[in-house]
Amino acid sequence: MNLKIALFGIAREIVGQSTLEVAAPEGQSVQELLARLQQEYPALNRLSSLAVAVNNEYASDDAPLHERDEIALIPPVSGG
Amino acid sequence: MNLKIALFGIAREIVGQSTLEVAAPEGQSVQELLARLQQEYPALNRLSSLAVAVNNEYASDDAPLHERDEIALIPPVSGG
Amino acid sequence: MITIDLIDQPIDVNAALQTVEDDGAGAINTFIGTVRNKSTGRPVIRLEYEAYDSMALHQLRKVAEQAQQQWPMLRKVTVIHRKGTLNIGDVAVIVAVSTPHRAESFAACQYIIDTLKQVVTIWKKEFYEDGDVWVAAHP
Amino acid sequence: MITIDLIDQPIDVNAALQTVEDDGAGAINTFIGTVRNKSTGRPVIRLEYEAYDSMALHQLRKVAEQAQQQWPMLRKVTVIHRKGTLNIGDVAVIVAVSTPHRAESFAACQYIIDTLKQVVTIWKKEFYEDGDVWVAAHP
Repeated sequence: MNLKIALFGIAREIVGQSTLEVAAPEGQSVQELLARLQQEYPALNRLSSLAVAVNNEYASDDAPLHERDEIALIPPVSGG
Repeated sequence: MNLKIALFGIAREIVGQSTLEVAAPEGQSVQELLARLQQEYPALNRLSSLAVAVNNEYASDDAPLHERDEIALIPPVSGG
Repeated sequence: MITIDLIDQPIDVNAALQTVEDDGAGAINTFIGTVRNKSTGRPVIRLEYEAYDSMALHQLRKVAEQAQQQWPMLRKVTVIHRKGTLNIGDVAVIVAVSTPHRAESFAACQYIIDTLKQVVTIWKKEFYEDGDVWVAAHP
Repeated sequence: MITIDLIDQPIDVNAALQTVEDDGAGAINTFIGTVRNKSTGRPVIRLEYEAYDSMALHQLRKVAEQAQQQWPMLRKVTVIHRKGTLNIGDVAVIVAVSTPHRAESFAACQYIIDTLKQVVTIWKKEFYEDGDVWVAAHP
Protein backbone atom coordinates (compact mmCIF):
# COMPACT_ATOMS: atom_id res chain seq x y z
CA MET A 1 0.00 0.00 0.00
CA ASN A 2 1.00 3.62 -0.38
CA LEU A 3 0.97 5.89 2.67
CA LYS A 4 0.80 9.64 2.33
CA ILE A 5 2.31 11.40 5.33
CA ALA A 6 1.79 15.06 6.14
CA LEU A 7 4.75 16.84 7.75
CA PHE A 8 4.73 19.89 9.98
CA GLY A 9 7.11 22.28 11.69
CA ILE A 10 10.62 21.05 12.18
CA ALA A 11 9.74 17.62 10.74
CA ARG A 12 8.76 19.32 7.50
CA GLU A 13 12.05 21.22 7.49
CA ILE A 14 14.13 18.10 8.23
CA VAL A 15 12.50 16.12 5.43
CA GLY A 16 12.48 19.14 3.14
CA GLN A 17 8.92 18.72 1.95
CA SER A 18 5.43 18.95 3.41
CA THR A 19 4.21 15.50 2.35
CA LEU A 20 5.92 12.14 1.88
CA GLU A 21 4.64 9.13 0.00
CA VAL A 22 6.03 5.78 1.09
CA ALA A 23 5.24 2.25 -0.03
CA ALA A 24 4.63 -0.03 2.97
CA PRO A 25 3.33 -3.57 3.62
CA GLU A 26 -0.41 -3.67 4.44
CA GLY A 27 -1.04 -3.09 8.14
CA GLN A 28 2.38 -1.65 8.89
CA SER A 29 2.43 -0.32 12.45
CA VAL A 30 3.04 3.25 13.57
CA GLN A 31 6.23 2.10 15.26
CA GLU A 32 7.55 0.49 12.08
CA LEU A 33 6.81 3.59 10.04
CA LEU A 34 8.50 5.81 12.61
CA ALA A 35 11.61 3.59 12.72
CA ARG A 36 11.88 3.71 8.96
CA LEU A 37 11.53 7.50 8.77
CA GLN A 38 14.01 7.97 11.61
CA GLN A 39 16.51 5.82 9.76
CA GLU A 40 16.05 7.75 6.56
CA TYR A 41 16.09 11.18 8.26
CA PRO A 42 18.38 10.81 11.29
CA ALA A 43 17.73 14.40 12.42
CA LEU A 44 14.28 13.21 13.47
CA ASN A 45 15.98 11.20 16.24
CA ARG A 46 17.19 14.36 17.90
CA LEU A 47 13.69 15.75 18.49
CA SER A 48 12.26 15.80 22.03
CA SER A 49 9.39 13.64 20.80
CA LEU A 50 7.90 12.41 17.56
CA ALA A 51 4.35 11.12 17.32
CA VAL A 52 2.17 9.88 14.52
CA ALA A 53 -1.39 11.03 14.07
CA VAL A 54 -3.96 8.95 12.23
CA ASN A 55 -7.19 10.66 11.21
CA ASN A 56 -6.59 13.59 13.57
CA GLU A 57 -5.91 11.42 16.63
CA TYR A 58 -2.61 10.51 18.23
CA ALA A 59 -1.92 6.87 17.34
CA SER A 60 -0.37 4.26 19.63
CA ASP A 61 2.88 2.57 18.60
CA ASP A 62 1.22 -0.69 17.63
CA ALA A 63 -1.68 0.81 15.66
CA PRO A 64 -1.81 -0.63 12.09
CA LEU A 65 -1.83 1.85 9.22
CA HIS A 66 -4.13 1.68 6.21
CA GLU A 67 -3.89 3.23 2.78
CA ARG A 68 -6.82 5.60 3.23
CA ASP A 69 -5.67 6.88 6.63
CA GLU A 70 -4.78 10.54 7.00
CA ILE A 71 -1.32 10.19 8.50
CA ALA A 72 0.83 12.99 9.95
CA LEU A 73 4.18 13.21 11.65
CA ILE A 74 3.89 15.30 14.83
CA PRO A 75 7.06 16.88 16.24
CA PRO A 76 6.85 18.50 19.73
CA VAL A 77 3.90 20.90 19.66
CA SER A 78 4.39 24.46 20.89
CA GLY A 79 1.10 26.27 20.55
CA GLY A 80 -0.32 28.72 23.03
CA MET B 1 -14.31 63.13 72.98
CA ASN B 2 -16.84 62.84 70.18
CA LEU B 3 -16.51 59.99 67.70
CA LYS B 4 -18.12 60.14 64.29
CA ILE B 5 -18.86 56.70 62.89
CA ALA B 6 -19.67 55.98 59.25
CA LEU B 7 -22.16 53.17 58.65
CA PHE B 8 -22.53 50.99 55.58
CA GLY B 9 -24.77 48.30 54.14
CA ILE B 10 -26.87 46.41 56.63
CA ALA B 11 -25.26 48.28 59.57
CA ARG B 12 -26.54 51.53 58.07
CA GLU B 13 -30.00 50.01 57.72
CA ILE B 14 -30.03 48.63 61.28
CA VAL B 15 -29.03 51.97 62.78
CA GLY B 16 -31.25 53.86 60.38
CA GLN B 17 -28.70 56.50 59.46
CA SER B 18 -25.38 56.67 57.63
CA THR B 19 -23.37 58.35 60.39
CA LEU B 20 -23.50 58.22 64.17
CA GLU B 21 -21.94 60.61 66.63
CA VAL B 22 -21.19 59.24 70.07
CA ALA B 23 -19.51 60.78 73.10
CA ALA B 24 -16.81 58.49 74.50
CA PRO B 25 -14.01 58.65 77.07
CA GLU B 26 -10.61 59.54 75.53
CA GLY B 27 -8.81 56.43 74.21
CA GLN B 28 -11.87 54.18 74.22
CA SER B 29 -11.02 50.89 72.54
CA VAL B 30 -12.57 49.42 69.42
CA GLN B 31 -13.96 46.59 71.52
CA GLU B 32 -15.64 48.99 73.96
CA LEU B 33 -17.20 50.98 71.13
CA LEU B 34 -18.47 47.80 69.47
CA ALA B 35 -19.97 46.49 72.72
CA ARG B 36 -21.78 49.75 73.22
CA LEU B 37 -23.19 49.87 69.70
CA GLN B 38 -24.24 46.21 69.90
CA GLN B 39 -26.07 46.93 73.13
CA GLU B 40 -27.86 49.91 71.65
CA TYR B 41 -28.66 48.16 68.34
CA PRO B 42 -29.10 44.45 69.19
CA ALA B 43 -29.64 43.50 65.52
CA LEU B 44 -25.91 44.13 65.03
CA ASN B 45 -25.28 41.01 67.15
CA ARG B 46 -26.91 38.81 64.55
CA LEU B 47 -24.46 39.71 61.78
CA SER B 48 -21.87 37.12 60.68
CA SER B 49 -19.16 39.58 61.62
CA LEU B 50 -18.76 43.21 62.55
CA ALA B 51 -15.44 45.03 62.31
CA VAL B 52 -14.32 48.57 62.93
CA ALA B 53 -12.12 50.44 60.50
CA VAL B 54 -9.92 53.33 61.58
CA ASN B 55 -8.47 55.54 58.87
CA ASN B 56 -9.23 52.99 56.13
CA GLU B 57 -7.58 50.05 57.94
CA TYR B 58 -9.19 47.24 59.89
CA ALA B 59 -8.57 47.95 63.57
CA SER B 60 -7.75 45.39 66.25
CA ASP B 61 -10.07 45.01 69.26
CA ASP B 62 -7.73 46.78 71.66
CA ALA B 63 -6.86 49.73 69.40
CA PRO B 64 -7.62 53.06 71.12
CA LEU B 65 -9.84 55.53 69.28
CA HIS B 66 -9.17 59.23 68.91
CA GLU B 67 -11.42 62.13 68.11
CA ARG B 68 -9.89 62.84 64.70
CA ASP B 69 -9.97 59.22 63.53
CA GLU B 70 -12.09 58.31 60.55
CA ILE B 71 -14.14 55.48 62.08
CA ALA B 72 -16.44 53.10 60.22
CA LEU B 73 -18.54 50.09 61.14
CA ILE B 74 -17.88 47.25 58.70
CA PRO B 75 -20.53 44.51 58.38
CA PRO B 76 -19.62 41.37 56.35
CA VAL B 77 -18.30 42.56 52.98
CA SER B 78 -19.73 41.05 49.79
CA GLY B 79 -17.98 42.68 46.86
CA GLY B 80 -16.85 40.90 43.70
CA MET C 1 2.00 49.11 37.52
CA ILE C 2 -1.26 49.03 39.44
CA THR C 3 -4.56 50.45 38.21
CA ILE C 4 -7.44 50.58 40.69
CA ASP C 5 -10.89 52.02 40.16
CA LEU C 6 -14.35 52.04 41.72
CA ILE C 7 -16.95 53.44 39.35
CA ASP C 8 -20.70 53.83 39.03
CA GLN C 9 -20.68 53.49 35.24
CA PRO C 10 -20.39 50.30 33.14
CA ILE C 11 -16.91 48.77 33.20
CA ASP C 12 -15.11 48.96 29.84
CA VAL C 13 -13.59 45.47 29.69
CA ASN C 14 -11.54 46.18 26.59
CA ALA C 15 -10.01 49.31 28.08
CA ALA C 16 -9.24 47.41 31.28
CA LEU C 17 -7.45 44.68 29.33
CA GLN C 18 -5.36 47.27 27.51
CA THR C 19 -4.05 48.59 30.82
CA VAL C 20 -2.24 45.29 31.51
CA GLU C 21 -0.66 44.86 28.08
CA ASP C 22 3.11 44.64 28.37
CA ASP C 23 5.71 43.59 25.79
CA GLY C 24 7.51 41.61 28.49
CA ALA C 25 4.39 39.70 29.49
CA GLY C 26 3.32 36.63 27.56
CA ALA C 27 0.36 35.86 29.78
CA ILE C 28 -2.71 37.83 30.77
CA ASN C 29 -5.27 36.33 33.11
CA THR C 30 -8.58 38.06 33.62
CA PHE C 31 -11.41 37.40 35.98
CA ILE C 32 -14.75 39.04 35.25
CA GLY C 33 -17.55 38.83 37.79
CA THR C 34 -21.01 39.33 36.32
CA VAL C 35 -24.49 39.47 37.81
CA ARG C 36 -26.10 36.04 37.74
CA ASN C 37 -29.82 35.56 37.19
CA LYS C 38 -30.10 33.58 40.40
CA SER C 39 -28.51 33.23 43.80
CA THR C 40 -28.85 30.11 45.95
CA GLY C 41 -31.60 29.01 43.59
CA ARG C 42 -33.63 32.22 43.87
CA PRO C 43 -34.25 34.41 40.78
CA VAL C 44 -32.41 37.72 41.07
CA ILE C 45 -33.83 40.85 39.46
CA ARG C 46 -31.00 43.27 40.09
CA LEU C 47 -28.18 44.08 42.50
CA GLU C 48 -27.06 47.14 44.34
CA TYR C 49 -23.46 47.59 45.37
CA GLU C 50 -22.64 50.07 48.11
CA ALA C 51 -19.04 50.98 48.87
CA TYR C 52 -17.02 52.70 51.55
CA ASP C 53 -15.10 54.34 48.77
CA SER C 54 -11.91 55.61 50.39
CA MET C 55 -11.32 52.36 52.28
CA ALA C 56 -12.30 50.19 49.31
CA LEU C 57 -9.78 51.94 47.06
CA HIS C 58 -7.12 51.74 49.75
CA GLN C 59 -7.75 48.03 50.37
CA LEU C 60 -7.89 47.23 46.65
CA ARG C 61 -4.48 48.81 46.21
CA LYS C 62 -3.15 46.87 49.19
CA VAL C 63 -4.39 43.58 47.74
CA ALA C 64 -2.73 44.37 44.40
CA GLU C 65 0.51 45.28 46.18
CA GLN C 66 0.41 42.06 48.20
CA ALA C 67 0.06 40.13 44.92
CA GLN C 68 3.08 41.96 43.52
CA GLN C 69 5.09 41.03 46.59
CA GLN C 70 4.03 37.41 46.38
CA TRP C 71 4.64 37.17 42.62
CA PRO C 72 7.46 39.62 41.90
CA MET C 73 7.34 38.77 38.18
CA LEU C 74 3.89 40.32 37.97
CA ARG C 75 3.97 43.12 35.41
CA LYS C 76 0.67 44.95 35.57
CA VAL C 77 -2.43 44.63 37.72
CA THR C 78 -5.80 46.23 37.13
CA VAL C 79 -8.81 45.94 39.42
CA ILE C 80 -12.01 47.80 38.65
CA HIS C 81 -15.17 47.38 40.71
CA ARG C 82 -18.52 48.85 39.89
CA LYS C 83 -21.02 50.22 42.37
CA GLY C 84 -24.66 51.33 42.23
CA THR C 85 -27.45 49.41 40.53
CA LEU C 86 -26.52 46.47 38.28
CA ASN C 87 -28.73 44.28 36.15
CA ILE C 88 -28.36 40.63 35.09
CA GLY C 89 -25.26 40.16 32.95
CA ASP C 90 -23.62 43.44 34.00
CA VAL C 91 -19.94 43.31 34.88
CA ALA C 92 -19.47 43.93 38.62
CA VAL C 93 -15.71 43.49 38.80
CA ILE C 94 -12.71 42.85 36.58
CA VAL C 95 -9.28 41.72 37.71
CA ALA C 96 -6.55 41.55 35.06
CA VAL C 97 -2.89 40.69 35.54
CA SER C 98 0.02 40.24 33.16
CA THR C 99 3.05 38.06 33.81
CA PRO C 100 5.88 36.61 31.71
CA HIS C 101 4.60 33.04 32.24
CA ARG C 102 1.10 31.73 32.59
CA ALA C 103 1.00 29.81 35.88
CA GLU C 104 1.66 32.99 37.88
CA SER C 105 -1.03 34.90 35.99
CA PHE C 106 -3.67 32.42 37.15
CA ALA C 107 -2.37 32.30 40.73
CA ALA C 108 -2.08 36.09 41.13
CA CYS C 109 -5.47 36.81 39.56
CA GLN C 110 -7.18 34.23 41.77
CA TYR C 111 -5.42 35.57 44.86
CA ILE C 112 -6.62 39.08 44.09
CA ILE C 113 -10.28 38.22 43.54
CA ASP C 114 -10.36 35.84 46.54
CA THR C 115 -8.78 38.45 48.83
CA LEU C 116 -10.92 41.25 47.43
CA LYS C 117 -14.00 39.32 48.45
CA GLN C 118 -12.69 39.03 52.00
CA VAL C 119 -11.45 42.52 52.74
CA VAL C 120 -12.69 45.16 50.32
CA THR C 121 -15.44 47.33 51.78
CA ILE C 122 -18.14 46.79 49.20
CA TRP C 123 -21.59 45.45 50.02
CA LYS C 124 -23.99 43.69 47.69
CA LYS C 125 -27.75 43.70 48.08
CA GLU C 126 -29.69 41.23 45.96
CA PHE C 127 -33.21 42.09 44.89
CA TYR C 128 -35.75 39.32 44.25
CA GLU C 129 -39.36 39.55 43.18
CA ASP C 130 -40.44 39.30 46.80
CA GLY C 131 -37.72 41.00 48.77
CA ASP C 132 -34.05 41.80 49.13
CA VAL C 133 -31.06 40.57 51.08
CA TRP C 134 -27.65 41.94 52.03
CA VAL C 135 -25.43 39.10 50.82
CA ALA C 136 -23.40 37.28 53.51
CA ALA C 137 -24.68 39.57 56.26
CA HIS C 138 -26.08 36.78 58.43
CA PRO C 139 -24.75 33.29 59.25
CA MET D 1 -21.56 25.76 24.26
CA ILE D 2 -18.12 25.43 22.72
CA THR D 3 -16.58 27.88 20.27
CA ILE D 4 -13.32 26.86 18.62
CA ASP D 5 -11.36 28.75 15.98
CA LEU D 6 -7.96 28.84 14.33
CA ILE D 7 -7.44 32.01 12.33
CA ASP D 8 -4.73 33.88 10.49
CA GLN D 9 -6.14 37.31 11.32
CA PRO D 10 -5.86 39.25 14.62
CA ILE D 11 -7.98 37.79 17.41
CA ASP D 12 -10.88 40.03 18.45
CA VAL D 13 -10.67 39.71 22.24
CA ASN D 14 -13.90 41.57 22.87
CA ALA D 15 -15.87 39.40 20.47
CA ALA D 16 -14.35 36.28 22.07
CA LEU D 17 -15.42 37.44 25.52
CA GLN D 18 -18.95 38.03 24.30
CA THR D 19 -19.23 34.40 23.20
CA VAL D 20 -18.97 33.19 26.81
CA GLU D 21 -21.47 35.63 28.32
CA ASP D 22 -24.29 33.76 30.04
CA ASP D 23 -26.98 35.01 32.40
CA GLY D 24 -26.47 31.92 34.55
CA ALA D 25 -22.72 32.47 34.85
CA GLY D 26 -21.34 34.84 37.44
CA ALA D 27 -17.70 34.16 36.62
CA ILE D 28 -15.68 34.49 33.45
CA ASN D 29 -12.02 33.57 33.43
CA THR D 30 -9.90 34.43 30.43
CA PHE D 31 -6.36 33.56 29.53
CA ILE D 32 -4.68 35.56 26.79
CA GLY D 33 -1.30 34.49 25.47
CA THR D 34 0.65 37.26 23.80
CA VAL D 35 4.01 37.41 22.03
CA ARG D 36 6.77 38.36 24.47
CA ASN D 37 9.73 40.46 23.45
CA LYS D 38 12.12 37.81 24.66
CA SER D 39 12.38 34.08 25.14
CA THR D 40 14.87 32.46 27.54
CA GLY D 41 16.60 35.82 27.71
CA ARG D 42 16.95 36.26 23.95
CA PRO D 43 15.25 39.19 22.16
CA VAL D 44 12.45 37.97 19.90
CA ILE D 45 11.60 39.86 16.71
CA ARG D 46 8.54 37.93 15.61
CA LEU D 47 6.91 34.50 15.72
CA GLU D 48 5.44 32.19 13.15
CA TYR D 49 2.78 29.69 14.08
CA GLU D 50 2.17 26.74 11.80
CA ALA D 51 -0.82 24.46 12.35
CA TYR D 52 -2.08 21.07 11.26
CA ASP D 53 -5.47 22.66 10.95
CA SER D 54 -7.93 19.77 10.91
CA MET D 55 -6.23 18.00 13.81
CA ALA D 56 -5.70 21.22 15.77
CA LEU D 57 -9.41 22.07 15.53
CA HIS D 58 -10.38 18.51 16.45
CA GLN D 59 -8.01 18.44 19.44
CA LEU D 60 -9.07 21.89 20.63
CA ARG D 61 -12.67 20.73 20.67
CA LYS D 62 -11.69 17.57 22.55
CA VAL D 63 -9.86 19.60 25.19
CA ALA D 64 -12.91 21.85 25.63
CA GLU D 65 -15.18 18.80 25.89
CA GLN D 66 -12.88 17.21 28.47
CA ALA D 67 -13.10 20.40 30.52
CA GLN D 68 -16.89 20.28 30.32
CA GLN D 69 -16.84 16.69 31.55
CA GLN D 70 -14.52 17.53 34.41
CA TRP D 71 -16.44 20.70 35.40
CA PRO D 72 -20.08 19.98 34.46
CA MET D 73 -21.12 23.43 35.69
CA LEU D 74 -19.10 25.01 32.90
CA ARG D 75 -21.43 27.13 30.77
CA LYS D 76 -19.50 28.31 27.74
CA VAL D 77 -15.99 27.72 26.46
CA THR D 78 -14.21 29.61 23.71
CA VAL D 79 -10.73 28.86 22.43
CA ILE D 80 -9.27 30.83 19.53
CA HIS D 81 -5.71 30.35 18.32
CA ARG D 82 -3.98 32.45 15.75
CA LYS D 83 -1.53 31.20 13.13
CA GLY D 84 0.84 32.83 10.67
CA THR D 85 3.22 35.68 11.46
CA LEU D 86 2.82 37.46 14.83
CA ASN D 87 4.67 40.46 16.19
CA ILE D 88 5.52 41.45 19.77
CA GLY D 89 2.34 42.07 21.77
CA ASP D 90 0.06 40.25 19.34
CA VAL D 91 -2.50 37.88 20.85
CA ALA D 92 -1.62 34.27 19.97
CA VAL D 93 -4.37 32.53 21.88
CA ILE D 94 -7.42 33.27 24.00
CA VAL D 95 -9.23 30.84 26.27
CA ALA D 96 -12.43 32.07 27.92
CA VAL D 97 -14.82 30.10 30.12
CA SER D 98 -17.93 31.02 32.06
CA THR D 99 -19.18 29.24 35.18
CA PRO D 100 -21.68 30.00 37.95
CA HIS D 101 -18.91 30.26 40.56
CA ARG D 102 -15.38 31.53 40.26
CA ALA D 103 -13.12 28.72 41.47
CA GLU D 104 -14.19 26.46 38.62
CA SER D 105 -13.64 29.22 36.06
CA PHE D 106 -9.97 29.44 37.03
CA ALA D 107 -9.49 25.66 37.16
CA ALA D 108 -11.20 24.97 33.83
CA CYS D 109 -9.43 27.80 32.00
CA GLN D 110 -6.04 26.69 33.31
CA TYR D 111 -6.76 23.07 32.40
CA ILE D 112 -7.62 24.09 28.85
CA ILE D 113 -4.53 26.21 28.20
CA ASP D 114 -2.22 23.67 29.89
CA THR D 115 -3.66 20.79 27.87
CA LEU D 116 -3.74 22.81 24.65
CA LYS D 117 0.00 23.32 24.97
CA GLN D 118 0.52 19.57 25.29
CA VAL D 119 -1.68 18.17 22.55
CA VAL D 120 -2.81 20.74 20.00
CA THR D 121 -0.95 20.49 16.71
CA ILE D 122 0.40 24.01 16.44
CA TRP D 123 4.10 24.82 16.14
CA LYS D 124 5.83 28.05 17.05
CA LYS D 125 9.00 29.32 15.45
CA GLU D 126 10.75 32.19 17.16
CA PHE D 127 12.79 34.62 15.07
CA TYR D 128 15.74 36.44 16.63
CA GLU D 129 18.13 38.94 15.08
CA ASP D 130 20.58 36.16 14.35
CA GLY D 131 18.46 33.12 13.66
CA ASP D 132 15.32 31.18 14.41
CA VAL D 133 14.23 28.18 16.49
CA TRP D 134 11.28 25.80 16.53
CA VAL D 135 10.25 26.11 20.16
CA ALA D 136 10.49 22.91 22.26
CA ALA D 137 11.66 20.84 19.28
CA HIS D 138 14.87 19.64 20.92
CA PRO D 139 15.62 18.52 24.48
